[in-house]
Amino acid sequence: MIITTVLFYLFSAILLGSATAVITARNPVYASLFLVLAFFNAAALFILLGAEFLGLILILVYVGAVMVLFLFVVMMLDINLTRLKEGFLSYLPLGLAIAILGVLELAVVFWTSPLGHIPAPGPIPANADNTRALGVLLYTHYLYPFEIAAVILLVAIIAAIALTLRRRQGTKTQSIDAQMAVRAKDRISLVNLRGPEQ
Amino acid sequence: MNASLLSYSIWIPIVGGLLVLVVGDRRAALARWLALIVSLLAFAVTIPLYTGFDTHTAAMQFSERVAWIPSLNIYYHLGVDGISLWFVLLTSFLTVLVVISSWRNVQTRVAQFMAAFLIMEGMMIGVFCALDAILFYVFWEAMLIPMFLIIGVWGGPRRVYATIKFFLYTFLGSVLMLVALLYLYFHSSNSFDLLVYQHTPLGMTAQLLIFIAFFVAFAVKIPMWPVHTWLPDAHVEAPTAGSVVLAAIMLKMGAYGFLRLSLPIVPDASHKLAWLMILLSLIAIIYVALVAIVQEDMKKLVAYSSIAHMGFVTLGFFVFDSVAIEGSIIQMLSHGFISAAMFLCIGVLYDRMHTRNIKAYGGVANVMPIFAALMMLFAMGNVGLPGTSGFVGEFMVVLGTYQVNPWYAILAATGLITGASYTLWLFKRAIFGGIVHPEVAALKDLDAREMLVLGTLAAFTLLLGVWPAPFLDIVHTSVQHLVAQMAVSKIPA
Amino acid sequence: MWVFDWLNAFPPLLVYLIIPLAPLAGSLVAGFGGWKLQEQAHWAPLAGVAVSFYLALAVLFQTLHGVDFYGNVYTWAVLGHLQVPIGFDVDSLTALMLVVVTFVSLCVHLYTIGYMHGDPGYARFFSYISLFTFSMIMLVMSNNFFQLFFGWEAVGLVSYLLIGFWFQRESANVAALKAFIVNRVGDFGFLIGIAAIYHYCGSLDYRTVFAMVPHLLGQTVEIIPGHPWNVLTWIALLLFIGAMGKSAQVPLHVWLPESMEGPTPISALIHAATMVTAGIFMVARMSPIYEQSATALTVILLIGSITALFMGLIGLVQNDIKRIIAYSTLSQLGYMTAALGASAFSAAIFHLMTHAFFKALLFLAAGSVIHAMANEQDIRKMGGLRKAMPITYITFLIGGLALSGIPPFAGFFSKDLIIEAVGISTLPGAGWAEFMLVAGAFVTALYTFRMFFMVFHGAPRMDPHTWNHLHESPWVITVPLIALAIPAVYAGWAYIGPVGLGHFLDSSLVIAPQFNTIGEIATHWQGAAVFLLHGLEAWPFWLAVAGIACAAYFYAWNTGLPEWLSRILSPAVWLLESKYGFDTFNNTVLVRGVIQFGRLFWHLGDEKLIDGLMVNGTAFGIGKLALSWRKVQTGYIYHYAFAMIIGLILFMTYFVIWKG
Amino acid sequence: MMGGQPTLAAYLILGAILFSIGVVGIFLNRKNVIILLMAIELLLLAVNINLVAFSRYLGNLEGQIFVFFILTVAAAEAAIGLAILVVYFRNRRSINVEDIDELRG
Repeated sequence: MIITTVLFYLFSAILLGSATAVITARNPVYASLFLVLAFFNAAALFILLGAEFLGLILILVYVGAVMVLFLFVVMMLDINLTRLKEGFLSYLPLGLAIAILGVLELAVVFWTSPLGHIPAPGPIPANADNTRALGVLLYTHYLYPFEIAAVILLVAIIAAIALTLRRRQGTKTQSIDAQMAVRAKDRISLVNLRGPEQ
Repeated sequence: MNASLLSYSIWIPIVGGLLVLVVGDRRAALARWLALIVSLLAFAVTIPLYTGFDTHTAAMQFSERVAWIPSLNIYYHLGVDGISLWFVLLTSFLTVLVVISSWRNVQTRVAQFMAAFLIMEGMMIGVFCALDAILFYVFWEAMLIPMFLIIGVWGGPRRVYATIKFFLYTFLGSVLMLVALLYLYFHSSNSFDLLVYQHTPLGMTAQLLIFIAFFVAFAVKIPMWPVHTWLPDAHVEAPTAGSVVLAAIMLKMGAYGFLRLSLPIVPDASHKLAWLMILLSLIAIIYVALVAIVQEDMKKLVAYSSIAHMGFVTLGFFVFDSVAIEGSIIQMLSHGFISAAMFLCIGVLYDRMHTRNIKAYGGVANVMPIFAALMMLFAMGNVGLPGTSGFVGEFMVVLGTYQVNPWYAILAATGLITGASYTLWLFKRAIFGGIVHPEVAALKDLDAREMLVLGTLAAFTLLLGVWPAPFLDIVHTSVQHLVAQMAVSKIPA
Repeated sequence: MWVFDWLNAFPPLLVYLIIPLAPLAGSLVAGFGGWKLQEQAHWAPLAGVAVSFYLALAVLFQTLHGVDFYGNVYTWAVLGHLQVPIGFDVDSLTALMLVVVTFVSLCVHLYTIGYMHGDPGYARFFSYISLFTFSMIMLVMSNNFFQLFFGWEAVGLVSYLLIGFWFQRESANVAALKAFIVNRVGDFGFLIGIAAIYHYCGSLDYRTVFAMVPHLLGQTVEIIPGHPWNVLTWIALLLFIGAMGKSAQVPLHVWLPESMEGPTPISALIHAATMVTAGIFMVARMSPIYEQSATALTVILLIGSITALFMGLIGLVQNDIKRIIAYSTLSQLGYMTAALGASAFSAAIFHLMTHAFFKALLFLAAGSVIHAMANEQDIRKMGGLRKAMPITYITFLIGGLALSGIPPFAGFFSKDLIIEAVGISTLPGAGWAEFMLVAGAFVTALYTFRMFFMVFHGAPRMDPHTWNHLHESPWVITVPLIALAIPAVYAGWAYIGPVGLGHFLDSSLVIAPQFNTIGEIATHWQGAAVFLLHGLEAWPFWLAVAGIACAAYFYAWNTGLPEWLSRILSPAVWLLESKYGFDTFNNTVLVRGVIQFGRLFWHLGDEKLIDGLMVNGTAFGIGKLALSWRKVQTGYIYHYAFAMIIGLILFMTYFVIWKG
Repeated sequence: MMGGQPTLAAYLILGAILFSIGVVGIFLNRKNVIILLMAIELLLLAVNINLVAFSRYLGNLEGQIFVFFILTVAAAEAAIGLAILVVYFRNRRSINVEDIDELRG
């Protein structure tokens, strides 16, 4: 069982290190790459906790889709990095203080509360099927939330497309709905150039 | 019919007011007549309240109780007792006079003007009848809207300042009252019934806090010193009819609130804070009267005198003597007649001269003898001369107050002197004297319509002064009941 | 008497009701019908007062036969446990007052027809004086304190209206206002007194209250903590404040001289004969209370005698004929008050009665003079009128002699009786009081005859036009003069027995044995003639004669002397002309003080502190606060995020450290 | 931590530290929206670790269900956030947070 502990500390260390790198990296590209690393380690921790499905999902969805999206955007946009780094350190003391305070407090709570000392459950049985168990729960009890999550994703897709869609001015394309909606009286308009009779 | 008289007296004016609104400003004459008919009808409906009133019981009469919002235990619960009956009648009666008095001097948006008064009438009667806390609160707040419009739309040059001051002052006060009512709701096993509250045991701290919340709401309305400064401004900017309703009825709401809510619901706190209330009342009587003496604007003068007179009312309440409380109620009623009449008199002058500055007048009696005679009567009522209604209340309050502490009576009785000073000095400067300004020489005496209005008020002023017994008989049992109720502590043992 | 017998057919209450209601009806007819009746407006009031007078005589005869009445007409109101009725208490005192009031009123009504002829306010004037008669009758007939107060204030109101009758005149308006407010100061005390009576007796009914008096003897009240006062003294003094206002005693006398701005008939009716004596009447009526308080009686005695002497002195330097009489009224009211203080209630009432006759006579005669002089009131511009106006001259002389206390005129008996009673009184300060009253006799005679000689004797000092138009007044004016002159002559020796000393008023008055001055005089009583002879040997008479002689010498023979005297005595003259500074004090300290306080409260209190600081200050403050708080709203999302995070951490810290 | 498995507290403190790093990230990169978004992902990741740890130690699968939903929502959020960013950059040629002040009063 020592191996589990060793692995936990290993993955945790890499996770924290890469997370620190994410927030301090000069270049957003590096930052997103470090984030990928962090996700990998997190996925490993998930698997260590017996949540293989989630670990895999994290890699597939996050690393495979979301982080690629990040990279894509970062590279697509021509970002002025120097301006973004202005005053980078001015809030560091405050942020660090708050972070340390928060960690200390949480640590105190976790160490002192009985919650922190729940005995570790026994080893995961070899035939345990995390994916199946999740699937059973998702498709029975959490069916509606699951559907709603799907709808949220759909909405997100549509929203992202709607936001970024841009109709270029000056391109010659056919407007079918305008053609369909046209009426006879719109075709010609007569203009009186002389003005009203005196 | 008898069963729903109160509903009729509330809703006839409101529905009638909406009808008048529908008639519109284009057909002003029709709107006026319709408003008059509605107000007469509303007055007629309230008369059976008096004739059918049982003076031997302190219980609520003509009660109506229909579920309104059942899920919150809110009822449409109405009823009158001896304390509220006169105010219902006063409201419906004065609205008739107000409609008649505004017949000609309001020319813009006639229908809206009349409608505002009719709707306000219904709401004010609603306040006096409501026995459900939420219903009371709804009427209480809704009533502000028509008055706000009346001052804001038909008012004088500084009307915006005055209306906002008026609205903020009174609204701010009422909000605390709502909090207190909600507290009572949760402490009386979810009831909004004001009568239930009267029997809800309450600890001292709760009582004190509730009392203060009520106090803020009612003191602003009365208004008591030092939250009185909205009143002179509102009066000065309000059109005559608005001033009449403001002085004659709206000020009574606060005092009525003390009687209906503060005294019976939190008697122990009332006893405990009586010294403060008496102090403020005496300040109102003395300080405000002195301020009234030096006013240059007639309406301001009468407004300050109203505050001083209401000082007598609150003083009477908080000595917890039945004579004093009855005196206070009669004082309120009398002030309803007299202040209405005083404002109408000033309105008569204002209609002709378009100024309220005392210096612009002088020698009016030379050209308007009938007016001068009537105004002299009302001035004497304001001074509190025996034989006019103004005396009865002050007399009873002084009598009752002396029972508690001679000094209170002595200080209150200085109102006798100061009241005479500011009223008669006004009279001397404005009405008596030789004619100095040529405009005054051209004044015309009262026309038939003005004479009708002022004459009616004069008759009531004298009637109440010469024979107040029938007025007091109505009040008597209810006040005795209240005093008995007040004597029992509500603090849970 | 046979002329009243037919009245027995009616219920007594009806008869009593008609006495006040007849003048009221007359007043209403004249008031509401005035614009139509115009010069005929006097008939209804005159008839009303005549009916009242007739019935008052009937009532007087009844009471002579011991028929009193005490009952209620209707219940005005029920105040808590207190029933307040409107009712009548008709006994000898009331009956006497009724006759005096209605008789003088009738004379004045008649006189007014001539005096006010042609005035645009003719009908109004009649309406007012009838209303006054009604109020005064209600006052004297009352059987309870409420109604007394009603009448008390109502006469004040009518007095106010009548003083300001010529409302175009600034001075009349000021005088009216002053009269009302000063009276109100008195009424203020009176009202508190009534409240005190209600507090201690639980009733406002005379008989119930008087019955309660023995129970109050030992009780004390601490108005000022640490100083227990006798309850009865407290009540008596409060009521007396009312009397001081109404009967114009120092220092509430300031309104009476100025009330002369009103037309002369009302000066006679209200400010000499009736209203101002209401205070005297009231104290006499409350004798059961006053007799129990030596302190109150002492105060009354001293205030009365101070008024009697010092107000008379001011009369010496006045030049307005009406004001001289007004100051003499003040002085005579002082005599009456002093009599009350000496417990000589019957003497006070007796003097009240004789004074009503001769003072009304003097006023009406003065009015006759003023009328003839085309509204000139300054005696320095008169002189030598006796030839032109013989009736006025004679009647004025009678009035003057009566006022000065020359036997056998009415004033002699009543005034001598008072001085004698005060001399007997054992109250502290009675000696001083007697001295002041005796000295007052000299002063009275001096100013009366100074006026008399300057008006009727000597060389005419008016312009020739007026001189040529001088004529005796018409009969409506002279008849009342004669009618009033008769009692001014005979009422003294005729009634001193029954009224001044006798038992006529006994049923109405209560006199404690230790204060029974009148009883002591009565034990030596041997008839009016002996009293008169006895009076001829006493100081007051000789001082009065000396006063007349001085006046005759100064103002009829050696007219240069007064000027020389006034130059020598200029500080004293200055003091008198400034009326001891009461007016100055009132105007500069009280009136201006009140106005200054009013301004201060208005501008500083209301406008600056409440409106400026509290109301608009709050609005301003909120605006300021909002401006500064707006800066927190930077619009940077990260600021808000930081705020959230910091808040979160703070909460967490709180829970970990204090709740953990 | 006597051999065996790491305790629950260890996982929770890992989550806390990760969360704090995310917070510091927000403080440091307050101007760069992209890194802000990444910091938010870190915060969510911290939460997810906690949830999974609880799920494991309390023997309750519902924690993992929630992680699943959080992942969904986070993905949607990232997609929309980036879309807004792109639009914004197109309009303003900048992703500096300080330039995003059109709504400022």
